Amino acid sequence: MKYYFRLGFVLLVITVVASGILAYLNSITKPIIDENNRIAKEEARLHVLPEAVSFDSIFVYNDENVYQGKNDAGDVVGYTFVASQYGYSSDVKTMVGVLPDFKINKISIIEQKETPGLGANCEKPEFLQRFDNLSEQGLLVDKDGGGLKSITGATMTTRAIAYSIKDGLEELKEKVDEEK
Amino acid sequence: MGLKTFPGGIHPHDFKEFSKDMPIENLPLPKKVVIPVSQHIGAPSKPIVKKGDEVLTGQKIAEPGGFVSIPMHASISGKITKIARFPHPTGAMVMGIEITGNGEDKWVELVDDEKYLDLPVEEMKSRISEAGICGMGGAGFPTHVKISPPKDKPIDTVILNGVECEPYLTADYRIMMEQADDILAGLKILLKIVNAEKGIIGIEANKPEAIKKMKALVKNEPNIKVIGLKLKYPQGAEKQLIYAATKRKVPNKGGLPMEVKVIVQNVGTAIAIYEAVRFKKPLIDRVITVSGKIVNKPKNIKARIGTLFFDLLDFCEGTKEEIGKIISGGPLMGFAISTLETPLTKGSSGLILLNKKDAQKDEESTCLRCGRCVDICPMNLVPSLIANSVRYDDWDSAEKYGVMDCMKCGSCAYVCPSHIKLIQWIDIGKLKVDEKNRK
Amino acid sequence: MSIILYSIATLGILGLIYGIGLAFASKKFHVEVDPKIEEINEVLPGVNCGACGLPGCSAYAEAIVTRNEEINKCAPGGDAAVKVIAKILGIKASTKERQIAVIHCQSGGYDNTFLRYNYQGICTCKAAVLITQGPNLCNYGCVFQNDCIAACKFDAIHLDKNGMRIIDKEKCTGCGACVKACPRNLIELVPISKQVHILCSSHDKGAEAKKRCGNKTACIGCGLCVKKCPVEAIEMQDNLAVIDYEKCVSCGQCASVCPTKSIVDPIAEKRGTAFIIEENCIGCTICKKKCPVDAIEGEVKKVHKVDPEKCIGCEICVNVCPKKTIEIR
Amino acid sequence: MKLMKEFTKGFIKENPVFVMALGLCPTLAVTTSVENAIGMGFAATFVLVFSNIFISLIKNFIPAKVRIPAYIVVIASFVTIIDMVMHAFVPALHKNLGLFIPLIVVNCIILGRAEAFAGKNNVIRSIFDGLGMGIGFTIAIIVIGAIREILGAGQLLGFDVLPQTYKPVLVAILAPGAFLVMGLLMGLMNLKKK
Amino acid sequence: MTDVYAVSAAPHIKQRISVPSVMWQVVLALTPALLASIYFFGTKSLWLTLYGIISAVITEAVIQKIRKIPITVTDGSAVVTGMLVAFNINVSAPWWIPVVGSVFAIAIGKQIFGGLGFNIFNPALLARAFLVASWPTIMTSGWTPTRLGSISGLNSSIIPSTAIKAQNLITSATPLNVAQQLRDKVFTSGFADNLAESQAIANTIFDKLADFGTIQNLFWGNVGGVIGEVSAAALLIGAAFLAYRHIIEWRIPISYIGTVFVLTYFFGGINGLFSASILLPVFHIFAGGLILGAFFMATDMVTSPVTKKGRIYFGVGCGILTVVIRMVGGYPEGVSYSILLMNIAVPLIDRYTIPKPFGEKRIKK
Amino acid sequence: MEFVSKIFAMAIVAIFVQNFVLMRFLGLCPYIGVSKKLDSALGMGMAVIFVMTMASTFTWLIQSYLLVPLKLEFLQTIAFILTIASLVQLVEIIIQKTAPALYKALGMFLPLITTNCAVLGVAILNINEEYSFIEAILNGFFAGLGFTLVLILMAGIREKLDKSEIPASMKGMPIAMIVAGCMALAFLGFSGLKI
Ligand SMILES: Cc1cc2nc3c(=O)[nH]c(=O)nc-3n(C[C@H](O)[C@H](O)[C@H](O)COP(=O)(O)O)c2cc1C
Ligand SMILES: Cc1cc2nc3c(=O)[nH]c(=O)nc-3n(C[C@H](O)[C@H](O)[C@H](O)COP(=O)(O)O)c2cc1C
Ligand SMILES: Cc1cc2nc3c(=O)[nH]c(=O)nc-3n(C[C@H](O)[C@H](O)[C@H](O)COP(=O)(O)O)c2cc1C
Ligand SMILES: Cc1cc2nc3c(=O)[nH]c(=O)nc-3n(C[C@H](O)[C@H](O)[C@H](O)CO)c2cc1C
Ligand code: SF4
Ligand code: SF4
Ligand code: SF4
Ligand code: SF4
Ligand code: FES
Repeated sequence: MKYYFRLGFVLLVITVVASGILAYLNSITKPIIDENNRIAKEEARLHVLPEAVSFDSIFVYNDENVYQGKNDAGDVVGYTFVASQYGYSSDVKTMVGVLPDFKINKISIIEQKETPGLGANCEKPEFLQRFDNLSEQGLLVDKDGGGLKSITGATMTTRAIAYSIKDGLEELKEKVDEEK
Repeated sequence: MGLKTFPGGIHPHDFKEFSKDMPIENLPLPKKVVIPVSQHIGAPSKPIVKKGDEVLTGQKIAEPGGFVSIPMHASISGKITKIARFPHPTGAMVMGIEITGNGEDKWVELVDDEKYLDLPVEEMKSRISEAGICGMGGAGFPTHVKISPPKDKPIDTVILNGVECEPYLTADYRIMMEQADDILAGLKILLKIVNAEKGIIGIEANKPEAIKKMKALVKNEPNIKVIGLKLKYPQGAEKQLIYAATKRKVPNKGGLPMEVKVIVQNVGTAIAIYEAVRFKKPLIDRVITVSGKIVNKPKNIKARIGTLFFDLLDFCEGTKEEIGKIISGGPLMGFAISTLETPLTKGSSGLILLNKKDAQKDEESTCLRCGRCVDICPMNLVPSLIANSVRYDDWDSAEKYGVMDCMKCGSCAYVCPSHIKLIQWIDIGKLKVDEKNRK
Repeated sequence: MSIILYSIATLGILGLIYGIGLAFASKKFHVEVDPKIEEINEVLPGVNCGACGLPGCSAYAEAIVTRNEEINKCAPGGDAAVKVIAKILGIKASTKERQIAVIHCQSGGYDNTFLRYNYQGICTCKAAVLITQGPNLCNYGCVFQNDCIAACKFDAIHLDKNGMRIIDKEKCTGCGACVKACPRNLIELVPISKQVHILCSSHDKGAEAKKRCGNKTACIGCGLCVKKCPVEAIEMQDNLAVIDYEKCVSCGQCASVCPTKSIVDPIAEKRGTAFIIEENCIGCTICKKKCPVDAIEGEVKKVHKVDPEKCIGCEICVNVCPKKTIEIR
Repeated sequence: MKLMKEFTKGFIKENPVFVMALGLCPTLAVTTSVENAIGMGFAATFVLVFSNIFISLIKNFIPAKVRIPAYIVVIASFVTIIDMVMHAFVPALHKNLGLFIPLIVVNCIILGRAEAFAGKNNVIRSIFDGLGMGIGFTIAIIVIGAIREILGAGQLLGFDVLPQTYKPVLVAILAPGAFLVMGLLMGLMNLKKK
Repeated sequence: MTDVYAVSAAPHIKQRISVPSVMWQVVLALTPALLASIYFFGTKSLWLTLYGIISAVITEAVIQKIRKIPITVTDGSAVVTGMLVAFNINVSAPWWIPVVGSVFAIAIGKQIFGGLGFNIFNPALLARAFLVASWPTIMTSGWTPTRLGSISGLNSSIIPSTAIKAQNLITSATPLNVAQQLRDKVFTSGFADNLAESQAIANTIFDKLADFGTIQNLFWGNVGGVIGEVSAAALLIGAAFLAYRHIIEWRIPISYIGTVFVLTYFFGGINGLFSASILLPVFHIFAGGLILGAFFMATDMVTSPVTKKGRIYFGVGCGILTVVIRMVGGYPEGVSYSILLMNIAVPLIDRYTIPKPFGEKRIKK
Repeated sequence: MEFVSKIFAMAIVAIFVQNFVLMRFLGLCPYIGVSKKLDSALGMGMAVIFVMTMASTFTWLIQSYLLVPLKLEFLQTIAFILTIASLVQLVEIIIQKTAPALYKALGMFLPLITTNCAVLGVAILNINEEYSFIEAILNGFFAGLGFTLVLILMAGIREKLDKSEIPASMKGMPIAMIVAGCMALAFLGFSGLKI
C-alpha cells in the first residue's frame, strides 16, 4: 500500500511543481493576452472608423457590443458593430464601421475559416473596398440581382457578409432611432 | 414448353453437328490395349495377373482396391505384356496393364437371365459390382457404392442423365437413339435396387429426337418420366440436374445426392448395369465421340476399354490439319493430354482435337471485376475473388468464398474477358485449402 | 497568488487521485501475463502510437512473444528497441549453424530441360505440376515457373543467364519459404558449411532418369558414391543417392566418382589444405571438434595445428572458426 | 560523432514524419502555408527539447509505474507554456495553429520517445535527440507546407512565386491535397531509399 | 519429343470476349453522346474530348514505361477514362482542364493502385472531384447555351420580363442549378418587389421545371451542362447497346435510377413532403448527369461490387446520396460525388454480400 | 422536435461534413496504423467511440466545475490529457479483469487511444464550441462514429489493396495516404450540406 502512495506522491510532486510554474507564467502572460485582445478589438474599431477617438458601448448585438464613436469634440462620428453569419464552412465575423447617416464607412473581417483561395479571399482589400460607402440598399449580391460584386467562386461567403451587415444595419438603425 | 433448368450457366456453341448423325460404329479389335488400374474415383484396383499371363476377354485382371473401388477386366483376349506406368486420360502417369491381343477375342462365359428383373436385389448388386461398373458420365464413381445408400437415407428418385451438355459430345445422344430399350431396362433395375418409386430421364432441349424417342418408350410406364431441359451448360452436372428435375438442392460442402433422396446415373451407365445384371457382362467397352473441326470423319465409336487414342483417331481417318491440342473428355471439363498413346477409360466420353490456332494461348490480364463469372456461376460462387485470394496466398478467404464448393465446370473461365485461368487458380486453392484444413 | 495556490491544489489533487486510483485499480484487477511479454512491454516506449499496426505496445509485446511478430516494427522505439528485444528473445534463439537452401536439381534452364508439351497455364509451379504432372519430361525435376523465387522474401533466389535458379548464400536466411513453395520438393535446408550436394531428385531408374534429364546430370543410382563415401553418409533411396548431412564431411570424394556429375562439389577445383594462422588462434578447440578426419590437434587455449596429411580440405573448420583464422592453401 | 548521429538521424533516416508516419495530424493540418509550418515546427521542437532535458534530469526519481503519467505532465506543462507564450506574443500565428497547439502534447508523447524508452540517456544526448527529432519534424512539415503553398496558392511565405497566369491547384491547400502530397512524398522517399 | 501439343487446364474453349473488345465497345457506346454534344455545343466539345483522351493515353503509356510493365494503352481503358473525364467538363472550360484531369485520373486514380482492375475509385470521377475542388469557378459556372439557345431548358416567357433576376437565372444556369437556387430562400426573395410575388415567380419556375416541355428538352439535349450529359436520348442509345452486348448489367442503373425516382417523388418538392408532381422525379432522372452516371460510370466494373446483391446496394446507395446532395448539399448535382462515395464502400459491400453457395441452406426435414 | 433536428444536424456534420479524420485531421495515426485489418479496425472504432464519449463527459465536467470557477482555464491541456490518460487506463484495467470477452474485443485498443489526437481534440473542441453538457457528450459520440466509419471503410479498402499490384515504393503507408486523400476528395461532396 505504501508503495502506491509513493506513486501518488511522486505524481503529486510533479503536478504541483508543474502547475506552480504554469500559474506563475499565466499570471505574466494573461494580462498581455488580455491587453492584446483589447488592443486588437480597439484597433479593429479604429480601423473601420478612424475619425473616432473614443468608443462607448450603446447596446449589445449578437453578444458583441455596439459602439458609438465620438471625435475629440464629442460629436458622434459613427458606430461600429460586429456582424456574423454562417458562410460556406464557418461563421464569418465582420467588423463594420458605420457613419451617422448609416452608410458603411469601412469593414474588416475579424474571423473566418472559409476555404483558402475561395471564401478566404474575403479578407483581400479589393473585396473589402466594395463595401465602402454602401447603404443598406446596396447590400444585394450580384448573383441575387444586386450590385455588390461577389468573390469569384464564393457567392456564399459574400452573401454571408453582405446580409449579416444588412441585418446589423437594420438593427442599428432601429435602436438609434429609438433612442432619438 | 416451359423447360426446366437451374440458375446461372452459359450458352456455348454446341458443335454437335459434326458427329450427331453418325451412328455408333464398332471399332475393330485393337492389337494392344492398356488397362489403367485407376479409372474411377476411389482406391486403385490391384492387378492379379503377371507379365506373360494369357487372358480371355472379360476375365478379371485386377481386384478392387477397397470398398470404393472396382475390379478391372481384360477387354481383349491375349497376353499380358507389361505392367508399368502409362499415360492416363487425366494427364497423369498411372499404373496400367498392357495386353497384346491374339486377335481371337475369346470371351469368358456369359449368361442370359431373361427374368433379370426378378433377381434378388443383392444378386443384382453383386453382379454390378463384379462387372466393374463405375460412372460413365465423367466422374467415374463406383456404381455399386452409389446404389447402396445407408439404411437411413432412402432414395425416392433415380435420375438418368442424358443431358450431355458439353459441346462436341454426342455419345450419349447416339446411345439414346440406338439403345433406348436397354437404357430403360437399366433404369428399371436401378429403381428396383434402390426401391425408388420415380424414375426421371433428363435430356437437353437440343436433342429433340432423343426426347421424342424416349418419351414414346415410357408412355406406358407411369412412374418414369422424360423431361426436356433448357439448353444450358452445365445442365448435366449432378446438382444442377437434380435441381432442374426435382427442385431439390443438394447441400453444399460435400453434400451427396442421396441426402435429397436422389441418385443420378449416366445413360451409358444404365446400359452397363443392364448388361451386367442380365448377362453378367463386365464393363469392357463404351461409346466415345471422336470429334473436332479438324477430324476427317468425326464418329461415335464403340470401343474396348484400354484402346489407345490413336487407334480411335486412325479409325476416323486422321486429321486435316496439324493437331494443336488433344482433349480427353469435353472441351469445357476435359483434360488436355500430351500424347495420343493414352488409353480409353470407362469414364472417357470424348476425344476432341483442336488445331494449332484454336489451341493458342491467351494471356491472362488483370481481373476487371466485371462480375460476369459471378453472374453465371451455377454454384453461386464468386470465382474472381476466389482466384484472387489464391493468387495472393490468402487461403482463408478462398475458403470463405467457397473454393471447395466449386465443381470446376469451367463456366467462369469461359466467360472471363480477362482470360483468367480461373479453374487453374481454383484447383490450386482446393489443394491448398485441403492442405490447410488437414493440418 | 490565489491562482497559483488553486492551480497547485487542483492539479495536485487530480494527480494524487489519478495516481492512487490507478495504482489501486491495477492491484485490485491484476491479471497475470507471461513474464517475457511484460519484459518486452517494459522495453517498448509505451506511447501506444499504433505504428506497429497493432493496437498498442502491450499488444505488440504479446504478438512478438506469442505470434512471432517481427521485432522491428516499433517506430518510436527505433533500432535501440530492436536490439534490446532481440536480446530478450535471444535467450531462446538457438545457436545452431546457419542453414541455407539448396535446390536438388540441375535442370530447369532454357536449354537444359526436355519438354513433354507446350504448357499454357498460369505461371506457378504448383499449377504446372497439377496439370499432367508438369511440362518437363522428368517427373521429378524443376518445372521452372519460379514459385521459389516468388516465395523468397529476401530476394535470395535469382535466375542465371541460362535460366537456372541460383541461391544467393549471402542473402538466404534459411527461412524455408522456398522449401514449402516447391511442389517438386526439390529444395532442402542444409547447414551452410556443407558444400557437396547431390543435385538431382529423380527416382527414375538409371537409363530412364538420364534420358529424361535435359541436363544429362541425373542420378542413375549406380551406387559408386555410396561405396566411396568415407563416412557412410550416402544412402541409395529408390534409385536416388541421398546425402545425410549429419554425417557428411564435405570431402568431395563422392563427387569425384559420380559418372553423371549429379553430385556437385563446388570447391573441388580449389580444394587445398587448411592452415591455421597462429597469431589469431585463441585455442577454442571448435575446429578440432568439428574436423571429420581428426586432422587438427591442439590443447585448450593453445594454438592449434592442422595435419596436412590427414586434411581432406573440406573447409568445415574454416566455416566454424570464430576468429576466422583458418585458410585453405 | 555519436552525438552528431543522435542529432541528424531524425532528419532523414528516422524522420518522424516520412519514415515513421507519426505525428500526422499537425503535419497535415497546419501545413497550408510555410509560415504555419515554421511556427508549428518551432513550438514542437521547443517542447521536445525542454521536456527531454527535464525528464532526463528527473528520471531517477520517478518509479517506472508512473513513468508515463509523469512524462505526460511534464510535456503538457511545456505545451501550455508555449501555448501561453505564443498567445501573448504572436497572436496571429497562435490563431492560425489553433487547436493544434494543445495537441502537441499527444504528438510529443510519441516523438519524445527516447526518454520514455528506458529513460536511459543523459541530459546532453537528450537535448540532441530532442533537437534532432524536432528539426526532422520541422523540416518535414516545412517541405510539405512549401509544396502545398506553392501549388495551392502560387506563393511561398506569402510572396507570389509563380506567374500571375498560374491558376492555383486549390486542392493542394484543402484537406485532400494534404493527404495526396504526403502520400506522394512518402512514395518518393521510398523510391530514393532503394 | 515428337509432337509438342499444347496443354492447359480446362476449359479449352472460350467465349470470344476480351478486355479491349469490352472497352472499345464502351467507346462506341459513348460516341452518340459525343455527337450530340458536338451538335449542341459545337466542335469545342470534340476538341476537349480529344485532349482528354490523348492525355489519358499518353499518361498511361508513360507511367507504364516508367514502371517497366507492359504498355497496354491499346486495350482502350485509358481511352474510356479520358473520354469520361472530358464528358464531365463544361464546354466553356479551357483546354488544360481535361488535360490536367486526365493526367490526374490515370496517374492518381488508376496507375498508383496498380493499373487496370485495381483502382478503388472511378478514375474519371476522381478527376472531376479534383478539378471541382481545384478550379471551382471553371467547373461549376459559365454554362454555354445549346445551339437552340437554352441553358436551363426553360422558356423565359413563362415569367414577367420585369423580374430581371429571375430572367437572369433561367437563362444562365442549368436546370439543377435553377432548382437549387429556388430552394435558397435568400435568393428567391429578390425576384420581385414583394415577397408574395417573388414566391409566386419561384413557384412558377419550379413548376415549369417539372413540365413536360422541359423534360423533352432534357431528353433530347436542349440544355446546358457538361459535355457528356447533354442528351439523355443519345446516352440511352449507347446504354441500350451496352446492355444488349451484356457489358453493363441492369442492377446498378435500375436500382440507382429507381431510388432517385422514389426519393425525389417523396422529398423533391420545395413545399414539403409529397408536394411534387409525378413529373418531378422524371425531371430529376433526366436532369444533370444521372443518365451518364448511372449507365456509364456507376457501372464501371472495376469500381463497383462484383456480387449481384452488392450491385443493388451500390445503386441504392448512389441514389440516396445523389438525392441528398441535390436536395440539401452545397452542390446542385450529386451524381459524381455519390458514385465516388459509394466506391469507398465497395470492398465492404463485396465482403458482406458474398452469395450463399448453391445448396448452402440445408434443406428442411 | 427542434432538439431532435439539431442533434440530427450535429450528427451529420460530425460524421460527414466535418469528419474528424478526413476534414479536421484528427486521429490520423491510428487511422493509418490500425486500418490494415478490418477486424482490428472494428475493435478500434468501438473503443474510440466509447472513449471519446467518456472523455467528452469528464473533461466537460472538469472544465465547467473546476477550471472555470477557479479561473484555471490555462490548465486545460494538462488537466484534460491527465484525465483522459487515467480514464483510459482505468477502464482498461477494470474490463480486463471483469469482462475478459469485452477486453478481447475492445480492451486491447484502449491504450492506443490515449495518444490519439482525436480524443484530446474533441475534448478541447467541445469547450471551444461552447457546447452544453448533453451536446458535448453527443458530439464526442458522433465524432467517434465518424472516425469509426472512415476507419472501417479504409480497412476494407486496404484489405483489398493487399491483393493488388501497387508499385513497390507506394506500398503501405504512401498508398494509405493516397486513399485517404481520395476519400477526402469524395467527402468534399458533403461540403456545404445544410440540414
Ligand atoms: C472545396 C470547396 C470549397 C469551397 N469553399 C467555398 C467558400 O469558401 N465560400 C463559398 O462561398 N463557396 C465555396 N465553395 C462553393 C463553390 O465555390 C460553389 O460553386 C459556389 O458556392 C457557387 O458558385 P458561385 O460562387 O460562382 O456562384 C467551395 C466549394 C468547394 C468544392
Ligand atoms: C467420397 C464420395 C462419396 C460418395 N458417396 C456416394 C454415395 O454414397 N451415394 C451416391 O449416390 N453418390 C456418392 N458419391 C458420388 C457423388 O455424389 C457424385 O455422383 C460423383 O462425385 C460424381 O458426380 P459429378 O460427375 O457430378 O461430379 C460419392 C462421391 C464421393 C467423392
Ligand atoms: C460440369 C459438369 C457437367 C456434367 N455433364 C454431364 C453430362 O452432360 N452428362 C452426364 O452424364 N454426366 C455429366 N456430368 C457428371 C454428373 O454430374 C454425374 O457425375 C453423372 O451424371 C453421374 O452418373 P454416373 O455416375 O453414371 O457417371 C457432369 C458433371 C459436371 C461437374
Ligand atoms: C461499362 C464501363 C464503364 C466504365 N466507366 C468508367 C468510368 O466511369 N470512369 C473511368 O475512368 N473508366 C471507366 N471505364 C473504363 C475502365 O473500367 C477504367 O479505365 C478502369 O476504372 C481503370 O482501372 C468503364 C468501362 C466500362 C466497361
Ligand atoms: S466457380 Fe466453379 S462452379 Fe462456379 S462457374 Fe467457376 S468452375 Fe463453375
Ligand atoms: S469474369 Fe474474369 S474479369 Fe470478370 S470478374 Fe470474373 S475473373 Fe474478373
Ligand atoms: S526462401 Fe528462405 S530458405 Fe529459400 S532461398 Fe530465400 S531465404 Fe533462403
Ligand atoms: S519451386 Fe521448385 S520447381 Fe518451381 S522453379 Fe523453384 S525449384 Fe523449380
Ligand atoms: S493521432 Fe497521431 S498526431 Fe494525431
